[in-house]
Amino acid sequence: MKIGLLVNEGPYQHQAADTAFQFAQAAIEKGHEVFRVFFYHDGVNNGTRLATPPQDDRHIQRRWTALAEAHGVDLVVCVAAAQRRGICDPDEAKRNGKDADNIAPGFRISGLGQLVEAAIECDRLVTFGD
Amino acid sequence: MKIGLLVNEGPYQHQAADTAFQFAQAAIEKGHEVFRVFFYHDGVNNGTRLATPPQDDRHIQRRWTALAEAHGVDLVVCVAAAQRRGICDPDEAKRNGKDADNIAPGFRISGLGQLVEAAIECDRLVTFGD
Amino acid sequence: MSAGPRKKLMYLNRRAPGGTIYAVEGLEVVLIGAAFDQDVCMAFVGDGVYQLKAGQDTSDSGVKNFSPAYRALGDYDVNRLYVERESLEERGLGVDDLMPLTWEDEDDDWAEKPSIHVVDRAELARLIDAQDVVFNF
Amino acid sequence: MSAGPRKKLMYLNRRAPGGTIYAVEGLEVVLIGAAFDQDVCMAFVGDGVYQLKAGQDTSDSGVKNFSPAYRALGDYDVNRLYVERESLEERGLGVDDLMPLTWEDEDDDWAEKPSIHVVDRAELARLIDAQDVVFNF
Amino acid sequence: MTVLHTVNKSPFEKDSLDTCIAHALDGSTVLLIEDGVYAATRGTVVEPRVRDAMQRMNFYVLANDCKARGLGEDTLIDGIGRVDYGGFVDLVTGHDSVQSWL
Amino acid sequence: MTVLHTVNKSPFEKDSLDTCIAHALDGSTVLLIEDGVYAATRGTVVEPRVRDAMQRMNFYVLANDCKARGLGEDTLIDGIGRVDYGGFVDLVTGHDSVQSWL
Repeated sequence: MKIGLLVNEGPYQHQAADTAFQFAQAAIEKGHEVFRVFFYHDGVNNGTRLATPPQDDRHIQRRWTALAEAHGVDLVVCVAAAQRRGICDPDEAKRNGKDADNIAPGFRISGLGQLVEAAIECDRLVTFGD
Repeated sequence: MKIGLLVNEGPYQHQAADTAFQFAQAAIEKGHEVFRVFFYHDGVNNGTRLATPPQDDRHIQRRWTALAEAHGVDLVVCVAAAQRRGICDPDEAKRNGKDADNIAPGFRISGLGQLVEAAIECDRLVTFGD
Repeated sequence: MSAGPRKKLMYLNRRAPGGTIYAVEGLEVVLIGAAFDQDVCMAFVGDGVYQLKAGQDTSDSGVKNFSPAYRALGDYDVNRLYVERESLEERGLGVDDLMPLTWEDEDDDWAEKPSIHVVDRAELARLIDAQDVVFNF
Repeated sequence: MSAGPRKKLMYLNRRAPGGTIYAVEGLEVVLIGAAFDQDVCMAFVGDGVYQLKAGQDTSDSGVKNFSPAYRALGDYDVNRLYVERESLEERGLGVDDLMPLTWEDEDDDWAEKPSIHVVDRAELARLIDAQDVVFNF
Repeated sequence: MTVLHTVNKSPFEKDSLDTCIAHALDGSTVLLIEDGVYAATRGTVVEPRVRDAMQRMNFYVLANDCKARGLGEDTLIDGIGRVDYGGFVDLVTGHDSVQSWL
Repeated sequence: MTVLHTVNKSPFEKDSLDTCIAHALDGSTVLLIEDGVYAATRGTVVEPRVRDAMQRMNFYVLANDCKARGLGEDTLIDGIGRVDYGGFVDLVTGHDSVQSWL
């Protein structure tokens, strides 16, 4: 089946990002297609490459990036939510006059239409949040 | 009186950062000293300079920065919480091998001891969170 | 914007406005989603009914007031807003306490019709069950 | 590390572990705060009592298990952990379901003593009232 | 000691208000802020619990948060005081400590 | 349609489980995850409500989240199924839609 995921909370603060990752991995292992993971609300904070969690803990962003690299999972960060919260790629940084960007490899910034599209295109949409 | 503030949630997602700011401003207007605002948990996300909220909405980070500049309020971001969530200054970026930093003007990164110190030194500690 | 049959999409709102951003950012999804020409409705349950409370005024809060945006829903062809009766009653509210949201029915000489439909919990449960996708905000 | 009289500080824990980070990061404050030589206690109320549940094992969750860190509290001279009796009872728990946390009393020939004290709600209310500062996690 | 207790959660969604009331001593003060202000309105299923607690404690709401949510002064339970952010500050300095029920 | 309902909040702290139960039709499935798993344990004040709902719906818990919280299999209410993340996926694909009560 084609499955879409919606992640609404940032990493570490809530378990949502962990549960979503474990679910995505299990779905792929079962042969399903994870069509897209859409990061909304504080979920956009999953997509910063500037995090340095303790070495004996999981690195949430890198797990997502590895999932994207290994299985081609489309990791989409909502542009409007990202602008509010300070997640940007080089293009967004330039457009908004910022001197740095922080998007992690494997993530891309796009519009809310990508979420609605996922809901329509996928057989199931599963939401993880607070 | 000497008042310390603890902010435990990021900007926009929860009202905590807004309430804390309004409280800090009112306390200063009443002649009290806001000794320190300590940002913990997702509260550290108040301190990124990369946010670009909609132009007709408030800019939460810039309000904090202006408060620090106008009244010398000490805005401290917890280093451990910041590392988990991807908030860093040039020193932290270098130490952790990051190619960019995102701390906003007026904020500084320091340890949890700064929170305990504020609790001990201040006449009141007020917590804003979820 | 999409081939294939229309899907039944519900935007289910359970949170109060103000304390968190879920209501605001949820509404942004509804407005963007309107372009996809699906079978769309909204539901307001629990504290979600407070989103429709009339008279919201954030001028003393330093926060943007987004509640007028609900009035735009009719223009986006989002005109089925189901509000749970029990949730209103538990909060001492009636439909008169809510914003008077309407839409214009082009099939009925552009007559202005109410968008808000008060339904009881059992009916709302059946509506949720009948959706292809439910968004939770 | 601080001049002046010692303050009474309470770390009040109301959240379950696992679902959010508040318990973990709250514990980090307690361990750092121990260096300040204040009059410190912890309280566990509501879902906070689940933080002390014995047998927590995150090996199937891909998440760091921080519950052993509670065992270090005694070494940091944090040895008054008040657990609300009513909160335990509502959750079907007794003190035997909790980790057996202890500390060594240097004034009593290093006798090992229990750190967990089950108190009822009324007593906990008085304890909260008596603090100079309460941290909420 | 007299303690200022703050509650920022809707009483319909979370246990914060009930936990506050269960742990606040007689004579303390409860300030409702953010989504906590919904507890101050008349005609709700929560009103009896609030009125009961008002026998023992002083209740205030942050008026700015009421206005933002469309809760007019006429919808509030009689006897609940209204403060702005300056009044919030005065309540904080006027009590010995602040306990935030999140 | 048959709907999979998920609940990720403690039943003692938030209204998510009660709202779920009130809105799930007979024959649906409820999966407890994250802090929602506490609702599956025996001897709590919530147990009667869960047992009542189990007359009408199928209940599962995410075993990984139980283990992380120290909730052994022997502490769970009889009749609640246990799944791992793979079983969570199977429940999602085995129902027509998923409704997350956050």
